[in-house]
Order: sequence, then structure tokens, then C-alpha cells
Amino acid sequence: MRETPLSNCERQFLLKGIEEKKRLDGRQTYDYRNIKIAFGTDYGCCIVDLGKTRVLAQVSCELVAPKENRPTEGILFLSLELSPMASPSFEPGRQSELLVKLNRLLERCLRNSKCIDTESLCVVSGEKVWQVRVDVHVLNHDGNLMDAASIAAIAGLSHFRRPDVGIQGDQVTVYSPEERDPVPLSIYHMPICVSFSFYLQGTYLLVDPCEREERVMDGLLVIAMNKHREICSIQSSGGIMLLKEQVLRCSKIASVKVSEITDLISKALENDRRARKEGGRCGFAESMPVERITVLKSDGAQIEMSDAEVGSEAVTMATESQSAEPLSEVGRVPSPVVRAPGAVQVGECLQNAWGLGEEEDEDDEEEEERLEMQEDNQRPMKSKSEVVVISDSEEEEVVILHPKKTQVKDSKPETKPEAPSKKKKKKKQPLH
Amino acid sequence: MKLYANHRKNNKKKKKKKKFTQVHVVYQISMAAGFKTAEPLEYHRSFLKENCRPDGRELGEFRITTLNIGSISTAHGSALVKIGNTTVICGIKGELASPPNDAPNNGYIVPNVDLPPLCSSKFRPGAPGEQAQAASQFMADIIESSEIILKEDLCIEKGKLCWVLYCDMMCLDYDGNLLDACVIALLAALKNVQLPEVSINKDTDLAEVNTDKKRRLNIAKHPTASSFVVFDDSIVIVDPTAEEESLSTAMMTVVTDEEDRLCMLHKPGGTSLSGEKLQDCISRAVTRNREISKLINTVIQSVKTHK
Amino acid sequence: MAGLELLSDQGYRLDGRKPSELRKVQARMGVFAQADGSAYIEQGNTKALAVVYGPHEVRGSRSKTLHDRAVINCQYSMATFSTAERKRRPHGDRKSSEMSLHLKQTFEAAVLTQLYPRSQIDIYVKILQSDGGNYSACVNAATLAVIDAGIPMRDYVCACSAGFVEDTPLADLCHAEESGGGTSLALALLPRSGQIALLQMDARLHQDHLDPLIEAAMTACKGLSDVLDSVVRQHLQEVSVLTRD
Amino acid sequence: MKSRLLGSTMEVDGQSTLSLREFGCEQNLLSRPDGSASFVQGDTSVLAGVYGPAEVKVSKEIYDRATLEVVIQPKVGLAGVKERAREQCVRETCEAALLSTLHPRSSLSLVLQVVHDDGSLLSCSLNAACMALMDAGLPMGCLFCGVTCAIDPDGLIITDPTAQQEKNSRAVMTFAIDSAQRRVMMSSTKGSFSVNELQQCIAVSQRASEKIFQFYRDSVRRRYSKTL
Repeated sequence: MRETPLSNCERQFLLKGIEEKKRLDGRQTYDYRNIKIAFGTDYGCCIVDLGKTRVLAQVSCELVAPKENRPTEGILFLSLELSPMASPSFEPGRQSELLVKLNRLLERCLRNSKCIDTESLCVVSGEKVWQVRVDVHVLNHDGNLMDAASIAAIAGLSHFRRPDVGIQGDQVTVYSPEERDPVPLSIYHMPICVSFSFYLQGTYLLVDPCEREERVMDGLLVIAMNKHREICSIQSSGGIMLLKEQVLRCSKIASVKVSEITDLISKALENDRRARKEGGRCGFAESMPVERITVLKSDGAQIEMSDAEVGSEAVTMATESQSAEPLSEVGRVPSPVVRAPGAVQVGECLQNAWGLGEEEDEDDEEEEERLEMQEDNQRPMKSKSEVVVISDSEEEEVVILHPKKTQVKDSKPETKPEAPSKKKKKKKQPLH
Repeated sequence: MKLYANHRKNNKKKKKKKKFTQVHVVYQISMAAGFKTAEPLEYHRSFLKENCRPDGRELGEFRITTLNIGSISTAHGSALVKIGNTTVICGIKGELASPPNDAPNNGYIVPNVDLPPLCSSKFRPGAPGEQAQAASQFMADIIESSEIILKEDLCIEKGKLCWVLYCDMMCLDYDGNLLDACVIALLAALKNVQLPEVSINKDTDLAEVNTDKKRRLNIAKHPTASSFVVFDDSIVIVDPTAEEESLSTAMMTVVTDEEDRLCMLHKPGGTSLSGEKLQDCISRAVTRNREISKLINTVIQSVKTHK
Repeated sequence: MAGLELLSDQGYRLDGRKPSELRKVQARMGVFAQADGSAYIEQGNTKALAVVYGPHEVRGSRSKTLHDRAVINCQYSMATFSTAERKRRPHGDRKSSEMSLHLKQTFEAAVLTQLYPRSQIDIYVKILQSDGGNYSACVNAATLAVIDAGIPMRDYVCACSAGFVEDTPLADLCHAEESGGGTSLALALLPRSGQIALLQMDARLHQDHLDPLIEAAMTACKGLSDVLDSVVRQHLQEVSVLTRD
Repeated sequence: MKSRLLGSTMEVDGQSTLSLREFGCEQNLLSRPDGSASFVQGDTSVLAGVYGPAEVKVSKEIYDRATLEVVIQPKVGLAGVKERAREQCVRETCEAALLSTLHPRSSLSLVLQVVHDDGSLLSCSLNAACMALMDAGLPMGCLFCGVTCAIDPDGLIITDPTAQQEKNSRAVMTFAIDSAQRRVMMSSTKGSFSVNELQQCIAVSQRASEKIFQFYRDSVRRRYSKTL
């Protein structure tokens, strides 16, 4: 499905608004939309809402062989998916430009800035290391996917706990969460992306553009930073002309935003930790906004089965006694017919078009002749394969085409050296 | 021409047993082609009203099922099954591998269903389509659910060496009821499997294959499948052809084993069925299991006696 | 830590350059006869070849056509022998497609695309030998090729990389300096207006150091633009000598 | 942590009661899709989004009804054969319920995202799908819901099992029940079981479906309580 194009008047309306420092949702130029961070019951599962944009991240890990040139380092693998749920223009499994761009940005923001300690993920040098995999799913696209994805990914990584391992000799045991508490990853710093969109040849800029604003922008500048005011990645995209001063100004704004968001993530992590410690409920089921009119929750329901049980028995009983049912022909099992050693047939209705059953219609005399003939052919072949090639299959065609021959015949040959042969298949084709 | 030949034969059979009336045959031959193309659904309905089907079968009747085993000598086990025109060939190859980490005394069974473009114009070349993938998953589920072979039997040395059985089922001609044919083919091929004996040499720690000594697999259960389609939300027919499948409103496959236990009741959506109707289908499936067990036993017997 | 190796006490780099010194640049335009524009550039040991076709009508899917400007189609690839280890996939992996995307963005900003509505310009760039600064070599080669094809641009687009070691910005990084894991910045500049067509930076750098780093890269770009300008002028002279009878 | 889950058991011949875990649903929670819903059963949670009726690709066009596509996104990794099989089950169930002949030559797409799997995933997916289709306002002949039953090694039936219960059980069956006649629309089973057990599970599912349909009704009533 293609994206609905933006009309010219809509475009002009948006741009005019931006010129007058007004945004569609009433935000100021440098405002972020509301950010909501929720964690699932699994470790490393995190949903981030940035306004209406929604992103789900799941961190998982497995033991793999390390890369040859880095035998003592674990692997951080990032994969961002644009789910077709997020926007009608996203097709599953397509490598679009946007997807490549987001994936590379995420990789550079998290992996190249070394946000987690990959050396602590080594189990046996050169043999087994942990591969930490971050799957980011975009669930609803309302602009600024990059910021939402980076928040979800880093929050997921900070929340994640990998199973503990023990090494005895060359035996590596992975402990289940019941045996030993899983261990968190060691996070060096938390890089977070901040996006700036530029309008009217770079005269105006907006922080955290929504989907509409993204569609009229000239270009985008993404700055990834951590709260220590270290820049982890910068990327400009789209055909914009930036001035150095603009870049420096953006980096200043970004540092403020990043420290706010970092605090928010820490708070969310702290809340989740507390909830888990107290044994209270956590997970998405608990973060459902019950007060909303579109939400309904129901406590577990009991199912009364006292009377229904009789019903089900009745069903089994009733149908078992019904022998007149058209489908149940219990008790009458037809016995199979051996057509050749290794080829057996059951069923007595119509023949298939391949010709395997058609010999029934032939004369018995012919049958016997053939039997004798084939007995010689068969012996040497039996050991290898059960398929016998019949040499004189031309006759069969004749048989089928002449109704006379097929009239008087009731006795079926019980055994008959016959099997599907390639030659026959070919011969039969003109009949179809 | 083919049609004509078949119908004539049906006509002849009628004298023997069936209630196939003369009227039907004339009707079929003269008007069939046009009516069938223009209103395929009506065409089928007019038969179902009379409790029979365009190819002369009753509602609960299977097509002729033919089984041939051991026809592929390069495979460790093989079987060719035809249900009517539907033809499926299954070849099983065993390979040696190290057992899975989480279950060191198990082997693997890897089923795969292939629907190549040659079997029907419905299928395109390239990556397997949804139907092929769903069928592969169905076969994997049956193997899992019915415990047709105990996976422990495939282990040679705990944590070190085991068999991987690659069961490749390929459809050569698609005329409906793929799953039944696949299950029969798989079961017969597994019964046909002869694996060489393998042992681990204690000194060298290497596997030694003894091709002279062959052993057969221990088949624990004998599951068979019976497929049904539903017409017009109420009429249930067994063993559908490709055309019946495409016109039906729902499909269902029941898998039972020789102890009459169900291994699978697979109904991927479609119109709903009541418990009673399901029960009918299950009863038919149970009978079918007997037929097929007999079929497989006979075929194995026939090979043995001729040796 | 890595800085100790990259910058000596005397303030010289691994290959003996001063921090702000560029590598030797050699370039030629019009290396292929059948292409509309082509150029070859060597920046130190990095060697790149760029070919331009177009503007021509839109090929492939018609839906890409833009009614008010030309479509720019870029493909970046690396020769299998260009790196120390043989490259398995010369193009099509995530990094290459990202690079193609960046080249496309850079030239969409620089080329006056609105002059060629409903048409397409192809820019193909191949790295023959890689020794750091792949992106900048590609942009510089492509600029020369676009000029060779006679396609109007706002200005030269010059690109250069820069790094940051021991509070000193280094211009035009070679492979050893790039792979050390330190900061590396790639910048494409339109030198006359001082506008940045593309900015990309990796690895951690304190915010306060951003200004000197960008400044160093911009100076380097301006230096490169002088070199490119002289190459173009020389090429024009050669061509005009040939055509004058 | 998971001990609070309420799936109690029933002996095959006993008279005890069965129960569903607590369940909940949020509709219309995503802004882009035409209909969306998230369904939660205990800890299992599935998010569904529906687009359509919309323009259809020529190659997928059906002249007398709408083309329905179902995509199931797993949480980790790419969709595999297992997801394909599930997609088929959900799609054919939805096709039977939807009155797709009212939108010929158009496309409907249903995307399901697994948010958390703690057992009964297929039934949760079906419920989420049904709620999302309702939210999208697509015409349906009937509603449907999914119920999963497990039979543990002692022959006890467990409704709405958790992942742990599913793992320990001898057989797991998932049924889709329609709201009009309470008949079986879809069935997907694992493990082996007797005919009697099957019929009992169907009966149990039919009973459980009443609770879920009641829940559907309540949530729709609540949702439109201001407008009605």
C-alpha cells in the first residue's frame, strides 16, 4: 500500500506554522513529546512511547563462536524492523532506504560508541562468547523513529540480565534463573539520539519532529550523546546545507535533552527494580491504562463445567452408536491389492489418470501372457528396485480407446507386476 | 478424452455396485464441460445433492491409494504414494551429526515438504510458498505429537554422535489432499529405512560406519491422516481433489494412530463445525487408519516374500 | 592511550605529516571516453574512480520520476582486492548501501537538480585501494566526474575526514589512524559558502571539542578545493588546446 | 512471580471448575492503523493492527472479495515456518468471520506482534485479531475467540495454560469458537489424546468462549458508553 501523498495546502499550512513558531500539537520548538517507558516481565523487554510513536525492544543472548579477529570480545548485534503495523507503506522483508539508515545509525550510536563492555561477555576465549542481540520493532510510526529506537534499545540493554555461566575444565554450564541469579550487562554509558529537522533552507529547526513535520522537512540532523556531554555520533541526512554554528547550537540543545531523557530512563529502571524486589506485579499487563474508555480488564473467570460435561459425553456416545452416518464406515476395511512387490493399492472407486489401474480392463489372456513375459525381466531387477519398466505399453492405449475390449470382464487380477514407469507416464500424456 | 474414458468406466462399475444412474452420465458428458467451467460451485452442488461427487465417489470415499516403497535406491528409505492423481514421493537420508546441546541423547528428524512448480500451475518457482511451509510445519508437528520414532533411538553416542533423518517429501502431481499423501509417504518411507551400523572407535574417537550391517528403525506409532473439506457450511466430504479444495469453505485434517488416539486435529480456520460433525470425521479417520496400516503391511510383506 | 602512538612528542603523525597536513592528492578528469563524465583520484594510498552518466530519462521503475527535479542514483562499491582481507561482497551490504545513500544526499544538495526535471543522473564510484577516508575520496572523485560531465553544481563539493587525538585535531586520516577506534569525522563542504552538505561522526568526543574538530575539517576541505580547482583548470586547458586548431 | 497465575484444573471425570487467567484488552491504541488492539492473558500479550480496506496490488486482487493478509512478527529474530503456520490459522479464521465480499478488489492486512509469550499464544493472537477487526469497523458475520486447553500427564484439563504448564502437559489444543453457534472454527493441536478428551476440551472451550464473548461485549459497551 502506498503512503497517501501530502497535499500542497497541507504542506504550506505546516510550513507557515513553523515560520510562526507554531507546531501542530502545540509544542514549542525545542519540546519533546511525552516519553513513556514500560518494561515487560521478561528481562530486556521495553516499550517506549514517544508521543504516538511506539517502539518495542527485546534483548536476548546466546552463546556463539567469537569473530576471528576479536577472540576475546562478545558480540552486540542490533536489528531494527519496520513492522508493517507501523505504517501502511512498510512492507515486510524489504530493505528500504529508511531501514538501512536507521539500522546503521543505531549500530553507530550503540556499537561504535562501545556502550557495553563486550570483553566481559567472553566465556572461553576464542571459543564461546555471548552474542547480545537487540531486536527493535517499530509498532507505530508517528515520526522520530530514531530517538524512540535508541531510547528503547539502551533501556532494554540496561534492563537485560543474561544467565550466569560456570566453567569446569572445558565444560561450560549455563545456569537457569532458578539456579543462579542472572547477571546484568555492564553498561559504560547511555548514548541517546536527538533529532533535529530543518525547514526552509535551514532557517528553522524543530526538535523531535512528528510524522507530518518529517514529511515537509528539508533534512535531518541526528546527534547521539550521553549525559557526560560526550558526542557518540553525528549524522546529517537529506539535502540540507548546514552551517557550523547550527551544528554547535544543536549539540548544546542535545546535551540538555539527553540528560533529561537519561534521568527518565534511570527512574523507569529504578521503578521496575523496586516492583520486582517487592514481588509486586510488573510487565505490560500492569501498565495498561485502565482508566481509559478503550480499555477493559477482567479478573480470571471461572468456567462452570458441571452440566456441559454430560453434553460432551453425549456427543461421543451418540455418534458412536450412529452407524448410518455417511462418513463413518466403521468395521468395513477394504483389503489392499498387491500390484507388484512393493506396490500396493487400496480403494475401489475411480482410477487415476496416470494409468496405474487401467490394466484391469484388459483381457485375462493378455494378462497371463504378460505375466510370463515379465517374470523374466523382473528377476534381475528385483534386488535393486521394485519399479518395473514395461516394454509393450502401447497396447494399453489401444485398449482404453476401444470400448469393445472393456466389456466383459469381472475378475480382477489379484497380483500383477505393475508399477508406475516413466515410459508409461510419457505415453499417456497425449490422452489428457 | 480422459474424462470420457473415466466416465465410461464409472458407467460400467455402476452395474456392479454403485448408484450412478444413466442420467448422470449423459448429463455429465454432454453438458459437463460448459457447466463445469461456468459455474464450478453449482456443478459440484448438483452432485452433492445426490450424495455423490463428480468423479463418482460417495462423500466418505477415498480415491484409490497406491503405495510403492524402496523405489529410490540412493536414499536410505523411500516411498511413493498416489491418492488418485495426487502423487507424493518421500526420500529419507540419514546423516551423522552431533546431538543438540539441550538434549544430548536425542537425534533429529527434519521433515520438508516441497511443492515444485511442476506439480501444479498453482505453485511458482522460488522460495517455498505459504502452503509448502505450512505443510512442512504440519509434518514436523505430527512427528513431534505422535512420537512416530523415539528420538532417543537416533542417538549413537550420548552427546557425541546421532543420526539426522532428512525426510524430504516432494509432490509430483497436485490434485488435492496433499497432507494425507505426505503422512502415508513419510510413514512408509520410515518403515523402509535401513541405516548402516555406526560405532565410535574408542581409540581414535572417530565414527566407523559398517555398511554391511543394516538396521531398521523402530517405528513406535503409526499415524495416518484423513483430510476433509466442508461444502456450503454443512456437507463434509473426505479426500478432496484440488478443485474441491478450492471451492470448499473449510478444510480439516485428522491424524490418528493405531490405538485410535488423535495426534492432530488440524483445522486452519474456515467455517465452523459442531462437535458431532467432528466426531463423524474422527470415526472415518479411524477406519482409514486401518486401511492404511493394512496397505503398508501388505506392501512390506510383498517386498519380503519376493526377496 | 592510542594517542601516544598516533602523535609523536614532536607533534608528527605516523606517516610524518603535521596534524593539519593533507596527504598528497593526485587527480585526473575524463579518464573514460564512453562515459558522460569520469575522474580518478588518489589521496595518499586511497584510490577512487568515479563515473557519471546522465542526465538521461529515468530507468527502472517509472514511479521514481520526480516532476520538479532530477533523480540522483549513486552506487558505491569496493573492489574485492581493495582491502587487506579480500572483500566478499563488493556492494550491497549495510555499510555500502549506507555509503551510497550518503553520496546521494551529498550530491542532491550540491547539483542543481531542478534544472533537469523528470530525468536521472547516475554516479558510480569504486574504491580501488582503501587506506582511510573512503567517503572523502569518493565525494572528491565524484565532484570531478560531475564537472567533467558538464552538470551544473552550486559549488565544488569537497570532503575530508578529521580525527581528534590528544586535544589536537588531525586532518585527512589514513587507515591506521581511522581504525584506532578514536574519533573520526567526515564532512562534505561547499567551500565558498561554508555550508556543510554532509556531516557524520563516530565514537566519543566531548562536546567542547566539536568546534575545533569541525574547524579543522573545514580548513582541510578548503585546501582540497584549491587542489581540485587547479585540476579542473588544468584539464580545461588541455582540452581547449586539443580542440583549438 | 508466576505463581499468581490462576489456571486451575479439572479432572476428566471430576466436577471441579476451570478458570481463565485474568485478561484485558485495549483498543485503538495505535494512531496509524485503521484498527488496533492489544490483548493480554495473564502475562501473554499480543498487539494487533489492521489496515484496510485499501488499494490492493494487482497480482493479489480477488474479483469478488477482499484479499486478507496476515503477518505475525515474533519478538526475537525473523518470522519462520512456525509463524507461517500460525499466520495460516489466523488468516483462515478471520476470512471465515469477515464478510469480505462487501469489499471486493481491496486489501485488508492484519499484523500481529508478539509482545510476550507465556503460553496460549495462538488463542491470545486470535483474540487480539478479533478485537482489532472490531476496532477497524470491518463487517463480520460473527465474532470469534481462541481458547487453549492443555491436558497434563494425569489427564487433567487446564484451560489457558502458562508456558510452563504447556511444557509439562501431554497435549495442547487451541480452538477458535464462533459466537453465533459456538462451533469450532479452527483447531490446532499438539501431542496425542483420546477422542473423549478432545470432545471434553471442545466442550470446555465452548464454555470458556462465553466468558470471552461476554468480555468482548462489555468492552465494546464501555467503549461506546459515552456515544450511545
